[in-house]
Amino acid sequence: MAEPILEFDDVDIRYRTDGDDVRAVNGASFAIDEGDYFGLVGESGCGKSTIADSIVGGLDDNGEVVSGEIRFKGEQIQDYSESEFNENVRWKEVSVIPQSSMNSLDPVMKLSEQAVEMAKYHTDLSRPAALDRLRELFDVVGLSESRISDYPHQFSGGMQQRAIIAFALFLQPSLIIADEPTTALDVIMQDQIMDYINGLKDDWDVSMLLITHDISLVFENCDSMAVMHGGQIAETGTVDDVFDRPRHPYAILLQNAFPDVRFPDRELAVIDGHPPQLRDEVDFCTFADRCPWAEPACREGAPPATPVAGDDDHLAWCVRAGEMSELAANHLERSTESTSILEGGQ
Amino acid sequence: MPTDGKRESVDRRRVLQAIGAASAAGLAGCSGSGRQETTTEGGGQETGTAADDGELGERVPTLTFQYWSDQGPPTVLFEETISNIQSVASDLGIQIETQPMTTAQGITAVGDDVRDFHVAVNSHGPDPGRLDPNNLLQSYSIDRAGANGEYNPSNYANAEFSELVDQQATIGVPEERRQVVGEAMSIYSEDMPFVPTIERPTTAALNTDMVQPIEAGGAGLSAVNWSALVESGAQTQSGTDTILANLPGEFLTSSFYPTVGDTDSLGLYTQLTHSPLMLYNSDYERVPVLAEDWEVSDDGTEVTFNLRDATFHNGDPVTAGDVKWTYEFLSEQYHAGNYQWTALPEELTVEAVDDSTARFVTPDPAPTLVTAQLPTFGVLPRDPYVEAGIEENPTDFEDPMIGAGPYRISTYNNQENIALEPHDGNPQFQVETPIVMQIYDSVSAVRRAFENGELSIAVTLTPDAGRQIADSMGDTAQIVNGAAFLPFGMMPQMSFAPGMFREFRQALSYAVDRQGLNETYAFGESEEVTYCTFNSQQHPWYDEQYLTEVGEETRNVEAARQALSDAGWGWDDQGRLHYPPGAELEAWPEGETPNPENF
Amino acid sequence: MSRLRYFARRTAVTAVLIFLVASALFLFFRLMPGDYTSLLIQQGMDPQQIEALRRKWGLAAPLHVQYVRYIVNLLTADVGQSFRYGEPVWDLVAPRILNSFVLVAPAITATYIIGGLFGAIMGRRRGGYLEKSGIITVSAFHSIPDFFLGIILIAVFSSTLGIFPTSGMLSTPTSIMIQDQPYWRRFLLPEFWKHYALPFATVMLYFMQYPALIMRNSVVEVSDQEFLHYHRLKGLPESTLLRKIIRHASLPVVTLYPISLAASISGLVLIEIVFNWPGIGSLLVSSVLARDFPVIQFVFLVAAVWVILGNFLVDLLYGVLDPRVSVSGSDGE
Amino acid sequence: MSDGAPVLELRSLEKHFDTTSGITETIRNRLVGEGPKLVRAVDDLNLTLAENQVQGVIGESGCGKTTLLRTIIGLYDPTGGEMRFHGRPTSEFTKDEWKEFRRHVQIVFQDPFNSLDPKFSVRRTLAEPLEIHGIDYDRTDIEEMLESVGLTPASQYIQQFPNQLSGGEKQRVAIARALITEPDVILADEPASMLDVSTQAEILNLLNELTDEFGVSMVYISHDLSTVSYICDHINVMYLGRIVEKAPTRALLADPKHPYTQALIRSIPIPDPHYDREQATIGGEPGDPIDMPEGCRFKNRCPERMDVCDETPLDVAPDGDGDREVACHLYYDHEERAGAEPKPAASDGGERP
Repeated sequence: MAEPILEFDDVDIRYRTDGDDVRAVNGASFAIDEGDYFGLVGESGCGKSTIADSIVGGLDDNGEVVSGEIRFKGEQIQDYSESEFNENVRWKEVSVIPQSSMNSLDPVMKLSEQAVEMAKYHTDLSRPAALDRLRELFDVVGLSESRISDYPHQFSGGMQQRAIIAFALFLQPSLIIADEPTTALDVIMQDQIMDYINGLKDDWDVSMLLITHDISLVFENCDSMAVMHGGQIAETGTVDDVFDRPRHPYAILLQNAFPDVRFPDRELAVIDGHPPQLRDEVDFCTFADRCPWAEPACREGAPPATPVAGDDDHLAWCVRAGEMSELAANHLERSTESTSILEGGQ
Repeated sequence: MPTDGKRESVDRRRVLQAIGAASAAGLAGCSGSGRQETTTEGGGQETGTAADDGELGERVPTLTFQYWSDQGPPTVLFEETISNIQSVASDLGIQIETQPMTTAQGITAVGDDVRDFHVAVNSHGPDPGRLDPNNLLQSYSIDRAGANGEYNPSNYANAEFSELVDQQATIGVPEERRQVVGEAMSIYSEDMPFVPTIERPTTAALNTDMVQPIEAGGAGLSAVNWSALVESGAQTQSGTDTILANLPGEFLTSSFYPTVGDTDSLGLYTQLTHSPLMLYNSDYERVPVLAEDWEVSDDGTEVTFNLRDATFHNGDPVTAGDVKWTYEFLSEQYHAGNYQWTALPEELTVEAVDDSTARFVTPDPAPTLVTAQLPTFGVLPRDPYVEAGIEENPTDFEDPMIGAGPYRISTYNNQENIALEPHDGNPQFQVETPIVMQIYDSVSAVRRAFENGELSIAVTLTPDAGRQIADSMGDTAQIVNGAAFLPFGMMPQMSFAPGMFREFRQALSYAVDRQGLNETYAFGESEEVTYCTFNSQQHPWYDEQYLTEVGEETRNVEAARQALSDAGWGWDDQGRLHYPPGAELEAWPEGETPNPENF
Repeated sequence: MSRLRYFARRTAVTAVLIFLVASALFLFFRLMPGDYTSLLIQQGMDPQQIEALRRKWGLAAPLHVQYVRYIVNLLTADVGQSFRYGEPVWDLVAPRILNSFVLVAPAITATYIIGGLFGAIMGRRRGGYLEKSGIITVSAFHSIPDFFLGIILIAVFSSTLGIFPTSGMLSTPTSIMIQDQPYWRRFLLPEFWKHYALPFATVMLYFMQYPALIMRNSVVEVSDQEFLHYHRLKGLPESTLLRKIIRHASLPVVTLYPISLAASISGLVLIEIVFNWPGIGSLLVSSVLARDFPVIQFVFLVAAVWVILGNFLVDLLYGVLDPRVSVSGSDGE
Repeated sequence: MSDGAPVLELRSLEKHFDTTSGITETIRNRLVGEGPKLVRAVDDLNLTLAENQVQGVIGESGCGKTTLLRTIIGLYDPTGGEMRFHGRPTSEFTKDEWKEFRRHVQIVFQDPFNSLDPKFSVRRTLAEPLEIHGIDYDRTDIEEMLESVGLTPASQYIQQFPNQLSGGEKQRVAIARALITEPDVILADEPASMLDVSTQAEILNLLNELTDEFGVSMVYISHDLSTVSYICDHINVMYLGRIVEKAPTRALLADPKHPYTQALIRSIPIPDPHYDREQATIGGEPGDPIDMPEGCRFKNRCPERMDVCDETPLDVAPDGDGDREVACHLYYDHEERAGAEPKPAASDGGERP
């Protein structure tokens, strides 16, 4: 197995506010291996975007990594200054495909100019060279080269999203963070975009951190994943592990809550309540209140990472991870028997 | 409720005044009880039991006092006049509201006899032409009253008066004319279409570090009347070589004076740069300037002037030829509609008897010629003006700016400033120092500039500003106070009630505290006017023997109430004023003009 | 779409607007009671003479006739003669408009530049002491009536400290001295700048509020925009980001600029009067009171045209600053 | 009520918009002599909603589904076609009948965060429609309704304000508000799309139960087939203002006819790493509603593109299955049809500007 390109080691992130701080991320640990596509799933406000921001120093001014280590290629980056991020991380190494492509491109700059600008600050590419590069990339993401000097507003949402992908590839980074890259798009467009993102895996040796609320995207496009809830990592492992042997209640319920077009009749699992406000010390399982199997222990200290089936790469942060297979039995034996109504596939 | 509010504040005011004014104090005691008896007794004299309680006529409505809101300092006086009356409104049992209007609005409204205000607190502009009574007499004549668009300040309709007004206009023999004018004035004064309050004060200040103090006549020193300055020779203190003075905004808009926009600026030319044959000095007396003297023929159709030795600014002598050309030309242009103010008789001919004798001839007597027009418009040198093309286009030619005044115009910047240099060819006035005059739009700007030494003479100040300067500069400032020749006052609209009733006008006249006005507005520098006339005591035609005294220097509310109740007016138990029972409330129907038969 | 068509449309619209404004002006002042001749009455001009004048000025004619005449003259660039001064309106107004312009145009411009930058700084230091005090200060200056602000400055710098003169554009003697020289010569005189200082300061302090606060708000707004976050993540240095922020944030300020500038045509009446600045302001006021229609109509027309053209220019400028605009000219989004 | 006639019936409904914006824009157009630009947001649309039926309408954003919804509740006047409520054309409605109609047709909006008045307590939110329609009620009515949408204990929620509720709870209140007037029809505009998966599920289930429990019919509008399939008996696939295919849910999913439907279904990601989905083979962008292609509006993106696609396709029942319709040239023999139905030609004419 290759050396991890990005590691989170027991990271706490907080946002300072006038009242109590908001503890957005608590004791988050996971690792992305070189060349892997890693999916980070969770409901809105679970802290997944905060994690993304922390990697590229994109936290809001009042946000801060208070403890733990974020290692990029073995290098600790959690305490980097703005300029250090510019020097060593941003774009050359880690580029971002932001959530809202529509609003992410500078409306008053031609795309070509925005590319040239990137080149100017990070490389010694000449202007023509930069433009040529952009043309190539436009080709890669399926945009016509002739349009590199258009303005963003002349592009449709899907095209803007592709342009953004092109930008993300511009400096051949080793890690791309895709933060909800398709939420704003319709299914067909989303499918196409994910297609391109997937395509990169082969042609470019790049790792990907895919952040989304849509677990199906992760299952379809990622090698490994982490499920987050209320600022805590619930479970992490390869997508197959998490799909076949989910051991964190949230991971289990989330999958069953997710509509699957193949089984229109399936009863959808419901997860009651909502994540807690994280204003005080988080020394408990943030899912406890919503968890059907919660027991006192869940509220006595943050749950430890428990290897599933002795596999250290498949971890569940649940005190009852061991018993889950029995507890959640009826949730686990799922659709695998009943057959898809969809033709084709399998 | 606003009216209640008004009442209260009024009462409070009254109490305050009670402390000061004896009369008010007296009334404060007897109001209420006094009300009753005066009413009944009034009733007794007048129409039988008319004014017994319950036997009252229609209630007097809330009275609207209109005033011009755009007149600068006078507007302040207008407002003070109204609040002065307002402070005794409750004692008279009336309510008052005010209605500010721009001058143009106000005049149009009065001209159309629009009856939405009862009293107009306006003024007569002190324009040179009005140093002869003709102009104002005319404007009070009956054919200008009523809704005909013509301006009769109080829509005063009196046929007999108007008759005399027409006569006086064509009486050649001065004595006779004075007689007729006198009779007209006595009717006017008796009828009281104008309720005078105080003289219109003029205030100026000289910086005595720069300019030597001057002796000013009753007119004082003002932008419209510079006589005082030239009479005293305009001398500066050593070290100062130029007099810096201000002019009100819009003064310098046309260097050729017969075409100036408003007559105020005429004085500037008449007294400084374009001397006439004779002019009104700072005491409003006519003194010879370019003329030695003049005599009027017995029938008043001929006036003969003997000229003095004088030269124009270009060095040419002033000849009878110039006189002839000047006045015949000005007359012609006036009647052609080109020059707005040179109201010379239409068939005027001037004979140059010899170089130094000019005779003015009119088919009919033109009395105002020597009293109004000739003292206002100066003599022009014929040749330079003809060469400048004045005869081809009289309103648009390159003005050589030449006259025979004590000053010649060395620089003229339209709407900005004007520089004057002494000219020694004037037989009457010898002046020493150049004057530079700058347009200023606001009195306070003038005051600040004066206090800051940017001006050595400040004219057309408000009495208030004069006071402030005196306070801030002490001896280094000479404050020159004077009075214009037309007083302030109120114009009750006589086309309908209550203005149409003399007793009401009389009451108004008693109710106004002239002394108080003088104090609040003019800091006591002005004078109370108690005889009814549109001329001030300074005015050359002021003649008390024809006039009726219509008020007192201080307020007399009792007299006011008396005047009303004597005429059958009464007060109900809330003390609200009512007309006499069955009183006719229109002098003539709204929208019409008065029929001379009935007035 | 083709820029040309865009211009064509805008120009056409502009023309129509100007026409409408001209008509509105005509009507508006005609509907006020009284006309100039009323003032002549008050000065004792006799009725016959007045009738003559009203005929001469066409005030006697029915309204629609006057209107047609007015429009026709306008089309032939004849703005008529002042009733009051019998002078061509242009001669009367032009020099004063120039004076007003000389004062207000630079003052407003400076206000927008300085105020804009100040606002930008406030916007960046959000919640900081500078922002709080800054907002209070500019608002305070604006809440004082402009003329009173002027009087205060005079009280301090003229009356008390005696640094600057209280009034005028030049001392009277000087202005007479240089009257025959070209207008710009006065700019070479230190004295001019002494006279210039206080009115200039007054205008600036008074109007600072608009650019400063608007700029602050829109900087705050722009700073939160996604694309700036994206720029930042792309690793652009602070300085570059700031430049971008200012460029984006300046749009609304730019819009306001010509409108404020239009004030220099109609004149900042009170400020001009306080400092006795020989601008258009006082003439305008007295002309309105005197119902000197030709003057009023012309001055207001100039002001209106100025605003309209100003906005037109801004639209074009927008097209450059923000590419989205020029297109929005074509389709209605 | 139940007079055989369907609860709600749309017959070749049309809603076109003039996109000209603002006076100046209009003036410009007049000056340059341009006509207004029409957006054919809803065009020749037929839909029949039987009692207790749940009709789903899906399509990409901009396909006109929201316009459809607003036209149904009468926010817009249809520019053509007619709408029948219990067999009665709404065009003939009197003011009172409209009021009745509004009572019987309720809407649940997409965004629970804005669709509730923040100043209204839950109680008031539910009471308001009752008062508007002059239905007397007491606290228990409201509490029962809250219970039935799963806000238990009702007594605890009834006094709360929107800001005290979670997204899911808000949406439940919105649903309760819709149901409380005992409507015949509920129009649901992507009621789950703004919510997190966990809550999404609960809302979907809730709607499922309620429609059965209260015997309400529902038109459910969404862009997301996978959720629609959970609650709808029938699904109408909308593309650029037209319904290109309608069928019972299972049938549609199992055997989509229209190339667009096929693309839609194939694009849906499947939450199963082992499942190997065959990708959709469709390109391009959703068409521009302002100037739409002649004939079949999907043709430019259609993998099956034929020449005949320049003709407007008829709605046909594929392989004689009366239960479904598809508007695609692939599914009928044109010669035979040609004479038969003049109707499409007419509506076709309506399409050209």
